[in-house]
Amino acid sequence: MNKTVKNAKEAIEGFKDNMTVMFGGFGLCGIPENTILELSKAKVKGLVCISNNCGVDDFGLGLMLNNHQIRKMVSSYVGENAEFERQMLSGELEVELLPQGSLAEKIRAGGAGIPAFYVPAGYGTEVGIGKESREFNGKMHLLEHALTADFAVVKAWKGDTAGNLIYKYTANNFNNMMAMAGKITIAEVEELVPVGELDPNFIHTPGIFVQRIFQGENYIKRIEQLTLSK
Amino acid sequence: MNKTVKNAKEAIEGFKDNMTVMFGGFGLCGIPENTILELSKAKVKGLVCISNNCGVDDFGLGLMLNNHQIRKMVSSYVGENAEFERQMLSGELEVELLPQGSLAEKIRAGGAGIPAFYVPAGYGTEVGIGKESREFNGKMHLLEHALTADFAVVKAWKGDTAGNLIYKYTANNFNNMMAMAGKITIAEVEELVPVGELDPNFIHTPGIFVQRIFQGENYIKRIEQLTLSK
Amino acid sequence: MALDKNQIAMRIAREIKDGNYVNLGIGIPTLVANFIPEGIIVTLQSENGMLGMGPFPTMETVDADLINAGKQTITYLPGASFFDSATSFAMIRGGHVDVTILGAFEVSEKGDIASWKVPGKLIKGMGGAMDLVASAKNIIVAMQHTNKEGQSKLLKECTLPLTGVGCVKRIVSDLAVLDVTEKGFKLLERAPGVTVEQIQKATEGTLIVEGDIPEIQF
Amino acid sequence: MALDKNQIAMRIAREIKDGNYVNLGIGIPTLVANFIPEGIIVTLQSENGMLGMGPFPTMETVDADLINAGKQTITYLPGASFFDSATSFAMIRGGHVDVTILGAFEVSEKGDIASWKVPGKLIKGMGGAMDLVASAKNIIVAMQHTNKEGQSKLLKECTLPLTGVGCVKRIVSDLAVLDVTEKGFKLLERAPGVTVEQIQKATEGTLIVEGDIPEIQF
Repeated sequence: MNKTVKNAKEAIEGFKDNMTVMFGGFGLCGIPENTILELSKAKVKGLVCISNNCGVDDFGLGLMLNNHQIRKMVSSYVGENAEFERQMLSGELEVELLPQGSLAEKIRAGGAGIPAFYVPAGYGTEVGIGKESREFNGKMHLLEHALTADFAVVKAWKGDTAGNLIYKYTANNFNNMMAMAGKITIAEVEELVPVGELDPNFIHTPGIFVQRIFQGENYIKRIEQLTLSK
Repeated sequence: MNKTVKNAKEAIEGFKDNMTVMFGGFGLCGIPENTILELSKAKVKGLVCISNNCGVDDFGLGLMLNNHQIRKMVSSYVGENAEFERQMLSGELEVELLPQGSLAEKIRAGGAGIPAFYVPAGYGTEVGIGKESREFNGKMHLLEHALTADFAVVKAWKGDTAGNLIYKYTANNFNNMMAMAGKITIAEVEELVPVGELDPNFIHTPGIFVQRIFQGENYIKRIEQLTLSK
Repeated sequence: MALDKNQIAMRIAREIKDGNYVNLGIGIPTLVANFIPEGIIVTLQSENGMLGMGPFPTMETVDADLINAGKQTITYLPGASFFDSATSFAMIRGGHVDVTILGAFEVSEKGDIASWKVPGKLIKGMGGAMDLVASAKNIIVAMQHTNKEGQSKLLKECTLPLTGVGCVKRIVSDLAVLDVTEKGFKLLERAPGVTVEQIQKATEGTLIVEGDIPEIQF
Repeated sequence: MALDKNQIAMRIAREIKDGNYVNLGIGIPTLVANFIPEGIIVTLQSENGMLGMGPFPTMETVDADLINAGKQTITYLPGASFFDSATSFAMIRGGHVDVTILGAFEVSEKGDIASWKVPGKLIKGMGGAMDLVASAKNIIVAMQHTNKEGQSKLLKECTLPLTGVGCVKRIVSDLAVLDVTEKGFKLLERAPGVTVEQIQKATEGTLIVEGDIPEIQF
């Protein structure tokens, strides 16, 4: 079955105001550049975005932030951009911070049909406020609920027309779980190949999780912290 | 760091009576043949075995069953062997049956530090007796607890001396999660290679989960249901 | 004339839509793969860890590391993928598998299903059946309408231990196609030559018959 | 003489054993990698999804798809592996990472740690710190003993929002090496030339001093 769409414009068909959307990536590594750029040009607004980070001022989700398209961010680490700080302090932007591992597991749970699970992270901290807690094996845990989204937008290294995806190095990060958790999952890839070209033993994201796929273009892959050996 | 042991005999050092042990494999596909054979010759007994199935009369876990080394089986599907039936009916062997997906997830949870989680499988059936239930999204779920083991024994296609593993086709099955859930995980592989030979993008089980690894020998890979096209 | 196994499978095959991901149970459900209409692309999931299951192998291509959930040797098709059991059931539990087709000993008019255990007989286990029925979006049961003694297997209440509650959506039996509705079994189609009265007689649970009931066309 | 950052890192490096899997936080902890003794093989985990982190790349080998949790470009060593964030935190939460080394604003004598949020200052988030401190078997904190105003950061109770409760096992500060015990901070070693009295004065929480306290040897 062929899930190919022509480009980011075709991929984002059906995005509506106030939807919940997941975006893969860690910092600027492995973010779906093409789809974010296209969404930043679209009229859609009031989005609840689930993403580990929120880009920088002029790249990644920072672009959608600048256009006031994001109503709420669900993340583990934010604020690498001045506009984010301004919108948060002015109350324009709602922010929900979650421990990174709990965030990752909540997304996996959403994709895996597990409505809730217990983790120790955050117990006894602000993160635990309003959450159920319970002792297991002599240690306190919090009940965390699954996260799903109307759309999940992920970026892979290679993909095939059936939606199978593989990631390069640390550009996997949140992409694999988010692909599982979207009602509609859009995958943009650097290289789109026909089915049969990817080794079935080494698929990171099986095609069943992906509804739309396209080959992106002009990847910038901006580096946040270029650090070199002396 | 080199985790290589010489053979199955060295790998099973530390096995004690009444331990809980996980064995990878689905039917006879992807079972750790060498380690099972070695354990069947060892004196260890009273084991609680967590494995999706329990081998056949003269192969796989059936060998340990014949030697009365297994006190309890935790599985989703059993009874492909006459001796299993006999021991179960005579009360020599305790059997706990779990839905296959819940079994898989309980093992992953054990490896991932998640003490408990909710699933819909088994609600309203015998499996739900004595388990907590709770409604999420209008649907009833059961609380399932994590499983861990003193030893996990898994079988992979290739592995390196740091314990990184890759599996072939459907021989992955329970092996990947069980590797995560053993206090000590023994991996036997068809081909053991030096570190650096496996592509780091395509490791199924990262070495952190494996404590001992060796190259197995004389793999029989018995087929339970040879079914051919006409 | 009651349908034979192949005809049941043939009728079920029509329920599958282009692009569906489908899990086929052991027995009649496995036969469904042989009757997928031309032009319809279906991806078969096997819960032991694969998507894109192909036909049985030849003696030359058989591989002990490549089996289905019934432990039969099989092959894979282009676009296939392999994964561990946790990921496989994440697909099932997460609602990513569109259609699950399985057999049953009994189905109740509320959609309960009993398919894994007969008290007094050897218990083998539920395998993945409880996970499948608890989560699949569309569950179709392939079954005989009555047992060998002629007693109905479509009941008000199941008598055998349950596999899942309120989950069956549609039944294709040797006598009829029925939907499980809030009011009971709604008769949709009759096997060729089988009368509504015969179906009524073979159905212990509430049978809803509205208007003309067409024959299944082959 | 109080230890400088490199000396703190050097002292912490001795806590790492051959074969350990280690997660290093941002700041001083990152420096620990430079002081792993010869003959000790350590595998560095980065919570954004890798095991086997190597040194920073050269301009020729830099790859935007290969970064650490501090978003710095890095390299990988033979035997490395890459995986998604859920698997990465499965390693951390499941207790597979042997040692976690991180910085802190404050630590209490009960082992509580505050390291992510200062009210009134911009909140960036906890990243993976809460997961790490809630689960690692051995948590070592690298920190300054006092703040710029000379006030103790080793307290009876943390004043800042917590990252985790009762989790810190050992502290290496610029002044001392201390264990968190049931009775309070147990002084193990002094920075060269720093007296027990100076450490006592810089420690608001309960300080346990038993017998002679040796100087850290470099």
